[in-house]
Order: sequence, then structure tokens, then C-alpha cells
Amino acid sequence: MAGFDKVVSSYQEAMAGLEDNMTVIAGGFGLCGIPEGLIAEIKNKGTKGLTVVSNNCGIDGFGLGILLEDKQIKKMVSSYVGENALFEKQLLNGELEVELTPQGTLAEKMRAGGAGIPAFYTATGYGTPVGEGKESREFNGRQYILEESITGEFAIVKAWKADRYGNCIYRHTAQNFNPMAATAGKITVVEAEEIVEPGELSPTDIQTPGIYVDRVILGQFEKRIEKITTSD
Amino acid sequence: MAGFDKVVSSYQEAMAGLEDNMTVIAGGFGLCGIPEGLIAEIKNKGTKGLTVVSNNCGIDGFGLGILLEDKQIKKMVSSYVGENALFEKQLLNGELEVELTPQGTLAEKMRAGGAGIPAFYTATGYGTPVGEGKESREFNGRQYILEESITGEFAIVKAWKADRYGNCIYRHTAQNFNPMAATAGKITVVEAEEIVEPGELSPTDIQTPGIYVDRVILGQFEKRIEKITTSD
Amino acid sequence: MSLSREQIAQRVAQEFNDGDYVNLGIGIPTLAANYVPADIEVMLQSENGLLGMGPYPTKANVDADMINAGKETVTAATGAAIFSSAESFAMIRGGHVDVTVLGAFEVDQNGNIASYMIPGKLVKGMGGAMDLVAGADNIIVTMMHANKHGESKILTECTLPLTGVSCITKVITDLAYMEIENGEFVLKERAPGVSVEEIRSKTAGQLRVDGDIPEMTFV
Amino acid sequence: MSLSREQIAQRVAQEFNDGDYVNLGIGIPTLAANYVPADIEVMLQSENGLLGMGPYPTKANVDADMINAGKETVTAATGAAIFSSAESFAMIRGGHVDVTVLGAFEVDQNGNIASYMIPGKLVKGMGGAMDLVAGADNIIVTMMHANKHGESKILTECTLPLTGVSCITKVITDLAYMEIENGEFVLKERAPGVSVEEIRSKTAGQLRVDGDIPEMTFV
Repeated sequence: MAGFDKVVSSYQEAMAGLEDNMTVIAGGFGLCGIPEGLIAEIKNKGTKGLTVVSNNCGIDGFGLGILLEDKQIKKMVSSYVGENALFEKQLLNGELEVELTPQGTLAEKMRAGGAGIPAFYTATGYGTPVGEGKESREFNGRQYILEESITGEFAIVKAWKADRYGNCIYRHTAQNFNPMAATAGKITVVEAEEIVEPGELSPTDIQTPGIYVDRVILGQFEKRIEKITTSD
Repeated sequence: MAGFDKVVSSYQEAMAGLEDNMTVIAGGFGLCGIPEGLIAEIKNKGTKGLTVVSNNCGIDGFGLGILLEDKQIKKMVSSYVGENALFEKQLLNGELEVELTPQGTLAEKMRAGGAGIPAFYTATGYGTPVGEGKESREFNGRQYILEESITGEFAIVKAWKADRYGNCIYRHTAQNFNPMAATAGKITVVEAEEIVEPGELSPTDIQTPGIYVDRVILGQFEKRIEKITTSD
Repeated sequence: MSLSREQIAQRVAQEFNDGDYVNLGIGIPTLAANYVPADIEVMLQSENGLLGMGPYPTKANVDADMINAGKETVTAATGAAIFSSAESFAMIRGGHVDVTVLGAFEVDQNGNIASYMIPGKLVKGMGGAMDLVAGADNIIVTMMHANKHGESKILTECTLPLTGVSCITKVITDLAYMEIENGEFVLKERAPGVSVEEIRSKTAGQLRVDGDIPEMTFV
Repeated sequence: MSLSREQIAQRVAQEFNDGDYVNLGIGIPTLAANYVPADIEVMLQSENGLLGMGPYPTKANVDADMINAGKETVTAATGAAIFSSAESFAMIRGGHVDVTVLGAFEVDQNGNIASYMIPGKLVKGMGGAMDLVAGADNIIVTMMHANKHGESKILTECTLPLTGVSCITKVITDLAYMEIENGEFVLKERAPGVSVEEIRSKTAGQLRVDGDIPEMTFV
């Protein structure tokens, strides 16, 4: 009996079942809190035609940016895709499609996807290019647009500590989109800095309950920083 | 300068501004995690015609049940209102109105209210009395109903520890509806078992950030238990 | 002979798979926790915000802040997580709970369920039942096959206000285990000593009986 | 003389009240944190999930897991809270942030703002700007009054794709502090030494000038 032990020992196992043209939802903000090893495995695997839902697309040569090198991404759903020359090139060439989505709407679309809410109304984007082609509607004298939720075949998540049951906690602002991504994958894979035994994390501290998580792998992280700013 | 210090020293201050016919959103599940002293203050104040949004309405003589004694509640929005003879009597007499709302929809309506989402779709209640008179709509081959969010003039919340800035943490399952209630009040009042200095709660442990909270008061709690069940 | 409440619960527990997250309603469903086969593990979700519900506490460990959805004092199992009601129903509504077990007044051959309201009687509320039946793929209903007057509660069409539509797939009664498929009840197992004829006579909805129907077995 | 970036930031900070939760966009808005009056406290919200942003860390305390929305390494202030992006935007969208300060390419007299996209140039994305302008009641835009060619960016109607509609209430430029009311810019203050005539000549939108317009004062 395997019970609730979700730990896998290889990246191949962690991303088993990922196929061309699937949708992958990724946690992370910029390069902070990204599942580095899972992204590298997607590159190694060579899966193509991916739709990737992530606030950003990494930078040239790091993070999700490495999936651009072999043109593995067909479409990005993101709020901000600067800092990436290869991205720019592929976008201008028409090799890459991008669906710009306001950051809060993106976070809420992932949450709604995981929470069984197919759509919600938000004032964000009303009257802007984001609202074009979307239903709008008035509530209490204000206009809102209808936004549909997002789910994906896979979600890839970076945790600080995960227990064998998949319960996760995140470190500082590396939390960001990870908890929502974790809920929105049909298969959710967590790459953690540390794997602990069930019971070591206090029940109330757990930020992603294991019910959302299918696989857990121990990762090693470079944790590259985009902008080192200091006071001294 | 008061800065972010939200601690008040009397229940009168805590509930100042509550007037007849307002809407009060309350945390708690059954008698677990209810703001006992804030409820008592509403009783003392004698405010009438209240709409109270809470998963339950306490029991005879305890919790929100005490607000029935002087007929202070005009309408309850709840998922379950059993265990309360006075409630039953007032309901049958037509002195009290009740809007039964599925528990998950109720939690999400509070969250949406606090999060600036005026409405969302859910499959919960489609084809049932809950769905009557509500718009329904198909997404991906399934029918959903449109549910509108809830906000109130006041939210009353029970925390375990709160710091002076209003950052809160909850104890065990006394969390329940409290974090959502905290976001949905125009004025949110937290009654805590313990008040600590800012910085004593770890930033990642905080379950309700102080931005949602207007007033904090130190409470004393009886913590009555509805069903004591033991293994010995 | 018709099943006892405990036997219904025991049969329910046979539907659990290793690694299932399970929500058990109040009454017979809750009893199923006592009969989880020894060779599997399940984790119990309680909709007030607890994943990994443990046994009742000892008297010395009763804690008012640690209750389940039935408002009973409980403990947290090893590896449990505790969260808000919104998170709890995100889990439920989002289809992350593998199995939901709940009682009902009536079910019908289209998978509809009525479980929270009898017109003319006082309505206490649906609690989390509507969210649970809307969220789970695998819902097991436990109920008596007929009422005290012998009238079937396994119907062509529910007569009471519904808790959910087209959502029930399995029904375990004191007489039978049935699945609901394509607008009919499919008889899968009989309670020991209960005949197909008796089941048929107490089933108002369309009942399909394919070949020999085995008796339930209890370990 | 027109204001420097620092002076614009300084004027912005005068709009803060004691106890305000404030979100500062990248660029000039971020500088406003340096000019918060000594007798008040504000708390900075960073939309990647930090309420209570502190100063940059010392070299020894740089932490890749501790960044702000501009992807800069930061620290947490005393009493800070850290949370998910969904929670962060629940706060923003729900109107809990008291003041939002952000830059723009154009604003118009109806309170519309264009700040994220110039057709023909590559679009990098709106980040959190659309949520911020949709969520806050009190939005201050910081920008240059005119572009390098002297063409006004304070318009009758924005020409670029919008970030938000009817949402901007205050504009602080290198030349003036204006509020937007009833479809016009209302001139409230002039930069020191800048005449009403100069402001008028560089304002394409409807400008209301009531009586004498005071100069800004900087402590």
C-alpha cells in the first residue's frame, strides 16, 4: 500500500505523463519561487506545443526562459513578459502567442480553476483591451467583465518544505502564485527544498494541503536573483 | 499619531457605529471560533433589525442565539440553523427571515465580497431551491448558477492572537469562517484571546493581514462545546 | 435480512481505495470510518476546515477549538492540515475530494438527491451538502430502501426539493448496493438473504437486474 | 521650474495620511517611500504578496525569497504579513489599499489612464496595474506633463489603449498637482516658479483654474 506517500525519486517520474500540447500552470514571480528542476525536466523531455500559464516567462537562459530555446512553448498566459529577448523575438516572428492577463485576474483564474468556479466577474480590465470580446455587466452601478477560470493538465510548484503527503509551506515571498497553481493542475507536482515526515509541519501552518498534490520531489535550487538591491 | 495601532479598550468602542438595520458578518462554525464578547455587546447595545450573515445562529442562550431574545435579528443568512428553539419559533411566527445558503457558497460569497468580486458561478445549488430565480449558465457542458457576493457594514471576528496592527492568527478549527468574514466588513472588529506586539507573529504565519482589520479588542472566552465526544 | 446501520457503513468502506480523500456526512456515513480495510489508508475531510480527521480525543484532550463538521470534538491525524471554510470548499467544489458519503431522504434514477428539506416541516438548512454533491465525482448515498410504511425512497423522480441534480452514482441501502447509470438503478449486490424480488418490490425507480446478483460479503 | 523626479515623489508623499496602506508602482512612485512625513506612518503593499515592505537589505541579508513587485530584494518591516498573489489581489481588488501611486503615458479628463501599451511597440504586459487602478479609490498618477516634443500627456481623451477607465482622481506632474472632477482637470497647485499659463499651454484636456493657484511647498 502506497497510502498518501507522494514522494518520487526522479524528475522523469515527477513529470511522467506530460505530453505535447498540454497546459502547464507554473508558480513563481519573476525568478522567485520557481520550480527550477521541473522546468529543466520539461526542457530535457523536449515536450512541444505547450501552453504555459505563469505570471512571467523567466529570463534568457533561466526559469521558463529555457523552454523558449527549443521552441517548446506555443502560448504564454502571463501578466508581464519583459526581460527576455528570445521571448520578444519569437513573439515578433509569430512563433509564440501571448495572452496578457492582469496579475490579479491571473491569480484569481488559477484559484477559481482549482476551486470549481468556472467564471467570476471583476472590474479589472473593463474598458481596456483585456475586456474586449468579454461579457460585461453592471453590479451596484459599476461595470465588471466576466473572466473564466484556468486549469491545466499539469501544475508545477516550488515549495520550501513539503511532507510526504504533499502538504506544503512556502518561504517568504516565494509563495506568490504557487498555492493557486497547486490547486489548478490535474496532476500537481511539487519540487521542494526539503521533504519532511507527515506531522512535522503544524496543521495550521500548511499553506497547500496535500489533497491538491500528486507528486513531490526533492529539488536543488540555484535561486538566481533578478535585481539585487541593497542598503549598504 | 495613532499609526496602525488598532487596539481599543472597551466593547463600546469596538462596536461603535453599529446602527439598526445594518448587516453584520460573523465568523464561527457552530459555537467554535465565535466572537463571544462582540455578540454580547450587540445584545447590550440593543441594536435592532440586523441582518446577520453567519454559518449558524448559535444555540438558545449562547452565541448569536442571544440576539434572538430581544428580537434584534431581522434576517439570518446561514447554511444551517438547527439547534435553536427560539429561532424556530420566531421563524414560524414570521418575526425572523432566513436565507439558507449552501455552506461553501456562503464562504465564497464572503471571500468574494472582500476581494472585490461582485459575483461568481458555482454548480452548487443548480436545479435546487437555492438556484431558483438565479441566472444559470453552461460552462464546459455543465450548468452553474450565478451567486452574488456579500459585504456588511460590520464584520465580527474571533482570533487566537492578534497584534496591534490587526494581523491575526486562528487556533485549530476555530479558523473556519473568520478569515473571510474579516475581509467583508466595512468595519472589521477582531476579538482576540491574546494581543501581541507587531513583529511577534511571523509574517508568513499571519492568516488575516491587518489591512482588513479596523479594531482589535482583548476578549475572554467561555468556549462552550456543542457536542463533547471522547474516545475514553 | 436487511443490513444494520453498521453493516451499511461497512459496505460503504469497501468502496474506498488506498489514498482516497473522503468526506463522510453525519450519521451512517460517519460510521464508515470504523471499517476502513486494514490494508488501505484514507484521509477524512471535514468541511469545517480539517483534512486528516483523527479519532475523538480523550477526556483530558477535549479542545473547544478542535471540532468536526458535526460539531463533535475530534483530533487531527498525523499529517493533517487545518484551513478556512473557503479553502475547505475550494477543495470540495473543485473536485479534489475523491469520495463523498452522505445520507438522503430520496434518490432517483437520474442521480438526483433530496436530503435537506421536507416541505411543511421546518427547514434547518443544507449545511455543506449541496456543495459536496456538486463537487464530488464519486458520491455514495446511504439510506433505507423504503420508509416505515414500506414506501420506496428509490424513485423514478424525487418528490422532495433537491439537494443536487444528476450527481449520485452509488446507493447503498439496507437491502442493496446499486449504481446509477443511464437513467436507471443497476442492482450490483443484495444484502445477505434479501431476494431480488424484495428489492424490486421496494424500488419505485427503474431497476436493471443483469444476471445473477451476488450477495454482499463482509469480512 | 519644473519638478525633479524626487520632488514629484516628495509631493506625492504629502498626500499620505497616518495609517494608510499604500501601493507604490515602479519608478517615481517608489521614491515616495523616502519622503513619508516624519509624523505619520504608512505601510507599503507590494503586490507579489507583502504587506509591510521594509528597506533594501544589507548585502549580508540579501535573500532570493524576499523580493518586491519590482523584483528587487527587500526586507519585511516590523508587523509585516506575507501571503499569496490571490490574497494580495483580493486586498487590492477589494479596495482595502488606501492609496495607489503609479506612472502613466497619458491620463484624460474623465479619469482614464493609459500606462502599459504603445501600439507598434512590443507589449510587455500590464502586470498588476489594471487590478490596482480597478481596486483603489484614491489613485495618484505621477508623470511628466508633456513629452519631449512638448506635446501634452494630460488629455481630453486618451489615445493609447487604456489601463483603466474613470479611475484616476489625482495627477502629480513635473508642473502641477491636479485633481480630476466632473470631466475636467482642476488645477490645485503649481510647481514653484511655473505659471498657470505654462500649465495651461501644456494641458490638452479641459483645465479648470479657480482663483489664485498656490505654489507647492516642500519642507
